[in-house]
Amino acid sequence: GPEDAGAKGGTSGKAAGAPQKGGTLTVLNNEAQSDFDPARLYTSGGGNVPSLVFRTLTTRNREAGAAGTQVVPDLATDTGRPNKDATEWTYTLKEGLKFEDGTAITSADIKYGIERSFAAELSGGAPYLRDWLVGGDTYQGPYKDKNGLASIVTPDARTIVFKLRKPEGEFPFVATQTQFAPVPKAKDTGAKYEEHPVSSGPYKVVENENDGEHLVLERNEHWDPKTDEERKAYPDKIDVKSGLDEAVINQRLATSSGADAAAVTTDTNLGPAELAQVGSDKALAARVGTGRFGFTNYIAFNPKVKPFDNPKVRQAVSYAVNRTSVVNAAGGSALAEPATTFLPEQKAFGFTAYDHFPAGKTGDPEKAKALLKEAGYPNGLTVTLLHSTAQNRTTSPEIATAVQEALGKAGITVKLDGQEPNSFNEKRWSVKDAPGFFLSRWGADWPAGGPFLAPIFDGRQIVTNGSNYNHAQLNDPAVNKEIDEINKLTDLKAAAARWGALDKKIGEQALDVPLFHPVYKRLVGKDVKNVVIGDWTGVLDVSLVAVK
Amino acid sequence: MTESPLVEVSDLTVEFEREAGAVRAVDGLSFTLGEGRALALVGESGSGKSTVAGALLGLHRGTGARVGGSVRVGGIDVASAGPAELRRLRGGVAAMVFQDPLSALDPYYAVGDQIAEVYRIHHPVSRRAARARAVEVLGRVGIPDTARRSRSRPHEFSGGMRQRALLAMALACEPKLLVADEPTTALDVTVQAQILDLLHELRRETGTALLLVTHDVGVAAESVDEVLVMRDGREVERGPVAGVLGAPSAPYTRALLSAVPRLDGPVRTPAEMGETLLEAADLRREFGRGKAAVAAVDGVSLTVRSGETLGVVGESGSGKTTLGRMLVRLLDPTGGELRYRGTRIGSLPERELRPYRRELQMVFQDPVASLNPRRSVGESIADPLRVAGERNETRIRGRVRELLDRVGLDPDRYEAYPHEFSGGQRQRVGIARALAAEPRLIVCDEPVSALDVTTQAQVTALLAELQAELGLGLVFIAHDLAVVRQVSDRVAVMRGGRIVEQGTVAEVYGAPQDPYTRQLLAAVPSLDPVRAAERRGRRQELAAA
Amino acid sequence: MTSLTDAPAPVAGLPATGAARQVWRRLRTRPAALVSAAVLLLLVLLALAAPLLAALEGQDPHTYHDDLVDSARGGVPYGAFGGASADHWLGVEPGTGRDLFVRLLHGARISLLVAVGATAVQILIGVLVGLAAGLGGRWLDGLLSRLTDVLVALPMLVLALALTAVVPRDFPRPLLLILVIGLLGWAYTSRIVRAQTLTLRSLDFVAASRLAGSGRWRTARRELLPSLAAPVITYAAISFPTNIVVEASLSFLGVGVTPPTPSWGQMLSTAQTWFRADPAYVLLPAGLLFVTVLAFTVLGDAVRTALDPREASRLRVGTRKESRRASRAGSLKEASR
Amino acid sequence: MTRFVLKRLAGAVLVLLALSVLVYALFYLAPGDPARLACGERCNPEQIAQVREQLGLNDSAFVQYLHFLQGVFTGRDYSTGTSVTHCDAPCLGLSYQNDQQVTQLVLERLPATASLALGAMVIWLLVGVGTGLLSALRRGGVTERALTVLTLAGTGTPVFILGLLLLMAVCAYLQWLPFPSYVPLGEDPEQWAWNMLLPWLTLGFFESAKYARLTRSSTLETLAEDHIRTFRAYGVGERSVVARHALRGAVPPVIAVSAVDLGSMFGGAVLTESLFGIPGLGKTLLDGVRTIDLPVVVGVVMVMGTAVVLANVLADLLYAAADRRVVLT
Ligand SMILES: Nc1ncnc2c1ncn2[C@@H]1O[C@H](COP(=O)(O)OP(=O)(O)OP(=O)(O)O)[C@@H](O)[C@H]1O
Ligand SMILES: Nc1ncnc2c1ncn2[C@@H]1O[C@H](COP(=O)(O)OP(=O)(O)OP(=O)(O)O)[C@@H](O)[C@H]1O
Ligand SMILES: [Mg+2]
Ligand SMILES: [Mg+2]
Repeated sequence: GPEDAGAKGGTSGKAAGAPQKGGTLTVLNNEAQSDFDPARLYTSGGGNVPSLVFRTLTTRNREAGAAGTQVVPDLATDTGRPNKDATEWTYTLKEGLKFEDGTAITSADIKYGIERSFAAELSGGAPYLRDWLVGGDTYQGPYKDKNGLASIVTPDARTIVFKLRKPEGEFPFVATQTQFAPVPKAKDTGAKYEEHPVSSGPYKVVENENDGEHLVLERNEHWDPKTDEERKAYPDKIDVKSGLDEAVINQRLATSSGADAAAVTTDTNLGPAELAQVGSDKALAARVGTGRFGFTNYIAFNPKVKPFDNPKVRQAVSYAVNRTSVVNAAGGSALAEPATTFLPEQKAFGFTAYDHFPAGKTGDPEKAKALLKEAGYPNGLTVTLLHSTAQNRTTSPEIATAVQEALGKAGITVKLDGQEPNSFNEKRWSVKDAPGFFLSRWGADWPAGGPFLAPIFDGRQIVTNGSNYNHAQLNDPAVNKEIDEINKLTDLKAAAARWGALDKKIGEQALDVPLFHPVYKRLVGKDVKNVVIGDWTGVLDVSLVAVK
Repeated sequence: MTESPLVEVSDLTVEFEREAGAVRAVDGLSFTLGEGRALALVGESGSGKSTVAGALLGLHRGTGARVGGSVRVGGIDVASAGPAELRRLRGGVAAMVFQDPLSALDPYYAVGDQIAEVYRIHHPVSRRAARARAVEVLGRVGIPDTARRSRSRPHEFSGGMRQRALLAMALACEPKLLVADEPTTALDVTVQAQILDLLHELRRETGTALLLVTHDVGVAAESVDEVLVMRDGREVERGPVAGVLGAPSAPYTRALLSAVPRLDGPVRTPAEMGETLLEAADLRREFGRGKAAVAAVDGVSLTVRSGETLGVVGESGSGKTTLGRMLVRLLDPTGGELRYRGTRIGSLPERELRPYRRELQMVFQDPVASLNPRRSVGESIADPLRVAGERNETRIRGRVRELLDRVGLDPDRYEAYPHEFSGGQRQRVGIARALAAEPRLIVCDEPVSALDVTTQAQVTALLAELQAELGLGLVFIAHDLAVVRQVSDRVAVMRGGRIVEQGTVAEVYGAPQDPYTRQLLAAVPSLDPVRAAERRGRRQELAAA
Repeated sequence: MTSLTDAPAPVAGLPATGAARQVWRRLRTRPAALVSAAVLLLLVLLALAAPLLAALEGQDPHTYHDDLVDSARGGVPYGAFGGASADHWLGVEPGTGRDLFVRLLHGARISLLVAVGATAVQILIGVLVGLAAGLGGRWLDGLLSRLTDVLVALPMLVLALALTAVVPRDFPRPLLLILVIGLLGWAYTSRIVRAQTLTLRSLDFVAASRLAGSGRWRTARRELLPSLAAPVITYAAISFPTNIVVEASLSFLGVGVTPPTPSWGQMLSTAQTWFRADPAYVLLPAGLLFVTVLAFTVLGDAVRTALDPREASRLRVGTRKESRRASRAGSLKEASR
Repeated sequence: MTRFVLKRLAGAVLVLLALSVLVYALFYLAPGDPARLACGERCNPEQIAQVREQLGLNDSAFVQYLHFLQGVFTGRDYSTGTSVTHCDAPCLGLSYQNDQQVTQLVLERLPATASLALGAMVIWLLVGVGTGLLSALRRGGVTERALTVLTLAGTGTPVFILGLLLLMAVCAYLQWLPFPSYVPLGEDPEQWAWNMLLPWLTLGFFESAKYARLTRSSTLETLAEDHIRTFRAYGVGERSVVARHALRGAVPPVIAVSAVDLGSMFGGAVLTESLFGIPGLGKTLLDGVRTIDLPVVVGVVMVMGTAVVLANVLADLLYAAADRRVVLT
């Protein structure tokens, strides 16, 4: 799904000793949790802080590394039972599940939660339910349509069945999203629900100030740890302070004095300057957690625009790119790894190594020049690169300049067109106005090839009057067909292998130039224990962290 | 061994650095002044009187002026005194009344507060006591309604009131030496007499010594024991007042004395009736709103014809300046009618007034405030010429030089700045500027009160000459009855915002109708020190009765 | 004193060259002012000669030197003092390895241009509006003062974003920055000028100028401007660094100069976090900015003083030091006689 | 005076109207589609259209502006789809991005900003005017040079660096203070002050150079006036002359500039607010601009406008009180 989804994730780090209950965990964040309605959250697996409050049918496995990419049951007893062609999925709720007010959680509450997410007023969630559920494309949500969505069936209080339009082997992943969190209809206050969402998880919201800028979570007494194998919920209280400057967050975590000793961040990376500093301080380095989230930053081409209609020109750019400068611009090798494939380097995605246009470490301008000559540009050419002015080190001016500099050596003069983030996004997501050459990025909605490749290369996902992510506007029947085939597989391993092969195949067309995959480096306070970083989010899991 | 005198000045030399080279303002002057004695420094404008006065208080220290010789006041060597000693000297031993009353007070504070502040420097008393003292001294210098007026800010005072306030400040400190630089220039004769009497009384009571700087020989005659006549920074003649004024030995002193206008001197032959220039009918001006309103001018009617001089006399604060400013429309009348050559200009907006502006000029009472400190005087004088559209730089300079020369200033001082001029010189710059506009009518607000008699004679002669030449109409505001008599065709006597008497010179001076006019005439100072003392006695008797 | 025949024509704005010459004469005697002027001149020359100096060093502002930075440690330059070497006199930029010396010089071009330009626009508009408000009738004053309020309350961010969206892309960025910063930043000057004007206009010399037939504009130019010069010059010297910083923040929001063109502001804002890892990177632009600011302030102060004719000689009681100097002068005089 | 204040308040209405028109106009010039942003990145066109309809973006700009005015003067009803909320006059609308009532939002954020602005003003007036006076008093001396360099260092260093350095020094190295986090005044005045101390210092120090220079310059200017001579000639000490008489002349420009600064700080201290995590209007404005949240932007600008106008009225009153020669009109 859209890149910011993952970018909102967190940290890792290590303090010795067995974790114990009690204490207050402080979360120091840059971005406020301004959306706290389960219908409006996009974040993979329910994000970090929301997953303390919302339980979903399935959830991510809270384990370090690759094991963390697995789906495990949460409210449900298993990860879902498909019918033969994976168009119908059935879940059974565990027993003894309760909301924060003590009322029992039923399958109707889950159905209602999902239905809410169809209301335009509560927009913001991922599009999968809309695209997959029968009737999802026309359903308007429970406020306008009192009859509800017929493709979600609740035969009894503990059973819920989903009927899909086409086979979707990765449905259990979707069931980790917060739209699958139960919402008691009686407590639904529409747009205001986010001020006090009803908790099904180990913590409940007791304070929500300034639109999510300051949150205080305390234990939900009705949460039964026996029903929840994933969340450990060590601290008694969680204090989320947002709206802080990134440099300040890192400084506070480094200093680790007072309440900050028991603090983590779920959204702030160490910056390059801070990394340089941490490198020379062993004690500090020990408190840095490293994680990888499936994410790719790349140069996108729009082959509808000259001269990028010419594959040779695109290849020339691929050869000319200097990934060393790009990686440096992204913060150096500790924060970014050079990429030659579109899929992230993780098994779960089906990563298959390839480098169709080997540019070496620093680019191959000679090869690029030769290709340009073949393409009919013996004297080089001038192009404009669209980038954003946001300081995110992904689509930002630093990256654009590094690309500009490298391409210059190959005789490609790059003019920079820096746009303020909104207009940048509107331009690159527009089928009509998208320029031929721009920076872009993509992050995983869940650790599998589907959500990574389909929105980018599936010709049927070209959106003409909304946000289009198929920048190359590739509509290749063979590719479309292969996507459909893989989606039918419920064997995720087999699926992964085929996603990898598909990626490699598409890569030959030079529709994009993968630049790098980000690495997360995050500090934790000195009293923080049980730092677990899974590959699903790439950041430490707040539900496992202890401060005692 | 005799005790050393209070003031001992020997071989004092003061030089000012100017762009064009140093100027020696005081050149080898020596004198002494004993305790309780009074000395007058008399001399023409620019002769260095104020500079000497400043030297007594060490005011030239740190200004870049070069001071040579020695000055001792009350046993303190002014040139080498330390800061604390210097502070004690200033105000404690010697207090100074400055020449330019408008600019000498802080515009932001109430007059009474300023006096109280200075008083508390030298007398460790409570704030309240100091305020009381301020009110008291203000009363002594004849400010009416003292308690209330002590809360006014300087701009709410008339010129004379400000001067009295400064005098009050000096008196408050009870110094051993009072240095008064032209303390009565802005005062009408009655108040002047009052002040001079006050000074006299003070000296008798407290034994304060007085250094009186004045160009008015009459004032000197009334108030001092000794006179020092200065010219070009040098002593011309020094001696007891009776001797110097009665039997001057230096030709310069003689010339000075003969130029003093007298009430029995010659009067002008009345001018022919020219065209009527200005006509005021029931002109009024109030300041403030509602209850606090004061009518500074309260229903004045007058006419001025071309070629004619209308003298306006009256006590300080009677509304002369306010009237004058309304006549040239610098102030908007709040009532009544004003016509200039038939056009009603009383309420014309600025734009429509523009064509008449240059024809109606004014010479301002306060020469300091009326000159821009940041512009050379030449430029200020050239302004009207440039406005008139003159572009030729050589011609402009030529004309300015001519004007400077005409008012008795060095034509080469085009580039000089106002602060480099003495009080009288600044006044003359103001006149030159008014003349540069080639006006038909000039309102002269105390144009000669800051000038010594010789320069005064020059200036009045100049005005008369111009008047004859150009048919100028003049409104001549002054408190010196003798000068007014000398220059005017008709005279208006003002009091409390009204004209109490108006008529030809012969009528007003010959047969004054209003008791106030008579009072004014009686207060004119006499040149003869003996007669002056007699008259003082008579005034005191009158007051006591 | 100038003789009549060779009297030069007056320069616009100044009463006469005589005055200008006097100001210069007073300035000349102040070493601090001369040093500051020299520093500023030098900076301008360095900025103008940036390409030449770059050629001398053998570098250019855009070439990356990936080999000079430690990628594993966030891109911090290898070596001491930000990687200063014979090839890179002041070291290189972290992350890119671009030559700092050349970037600083090139940055000076943009920063000085924008800051000086914006300050000039602010002062010009501010003085005009302030004078008009102070001298004009109630209506004009009300109107202009309200206009000032509107502009003070209008966030620069909003205007800058809107303008960059509307203005064509090939419109020179520095000029756009000058306009944005200039158009929104004149309120201070205009308030100061208005306040001073209100005080000054009650003085007799202004009345005298009215009598001379001068229109408001002429009075303003001839009588008020000289007195307003002091606060305005002071304020201009203060606005200058502020404008550099504003340029930096606008660069931050992507409406500053377009990369890879360097500017001090842009360098400062990227250097923000580097002050521990690579102090040179922060200190160089900050130091240059500081020197510039200092020079501007000292020069501004000197000009302000030199403009005041009373400053040279006046009845003023000096500080202890000055009085000592004066008495020394006095005794010297005596000795020489 | 009452008349003056009333007149100026009437003027304020005009200022606010002009401001809102201007912001609306600029909004329509600026790029970006708020509906798309409010909807979320993967909304489909129908959803976006619905959101657009709901936000009223389909009306012409003029009609939208009229609705805005209507809200301000009479209040408005908003349908959030799930329910209808009434927004009382003066209603600045609902945020596009999170459906909050802007009036409420802005009022919630106002105290933090006001705390910052007023506290910083106290600092810059104390430090700025103080150093300005001191350097006027010690003109040409070492003290004055040191002060000049110090204050200039404040101005020449952008707040984001200055503030960070302060934080590093005070909170990280010396650990004299914990890292600040905003505590409302009403909650705990002492904590409020401690936590605001660094932001105040940062902003105050940054601004104080300006005031120091202004004060120094106008003080020297006034010291050259004739009336100063009077007081010196009466033995009034140099310190007193400067503090009482010369300072008085320095007051008008300081008041004039303070008014502008104070006013604009009500929406302008973005960098300080985000560095210190103060939930104030500056950050709200920045977010509003970034997310094309017109009602929020207009709301903040309205508050700023009000602050500017009030600060100016106050400045003019103070000014007239300081200089009686000036007539309030
Ligand atoms: N600060 C100064 N700089 C240059 N020249 C000065 C300065 N002060 C006074 N002078 C010059 O010194 C001379 C004496 O001035 P001073 O003020 O002592 O005269 P004065 O006798 O008091 O005259 P008046 O009666 O007109 O006040 C004048 O020629 C004047 O121009
Ligand atoms: N701006 C003002 N505000 C309030 N009162 C004023 C103002 N100007 C003048 N007055 C008052 O008006 C009265 C007349 O003042 P004006 O200056 O006309 O007197 P004058 O006759 O010129 O006196 P002098 O001979 O002392 O100069 C005085 O009582 C004075 O206090
Ligand atoms: Mg004199
Ligand atoms: Mg008068």
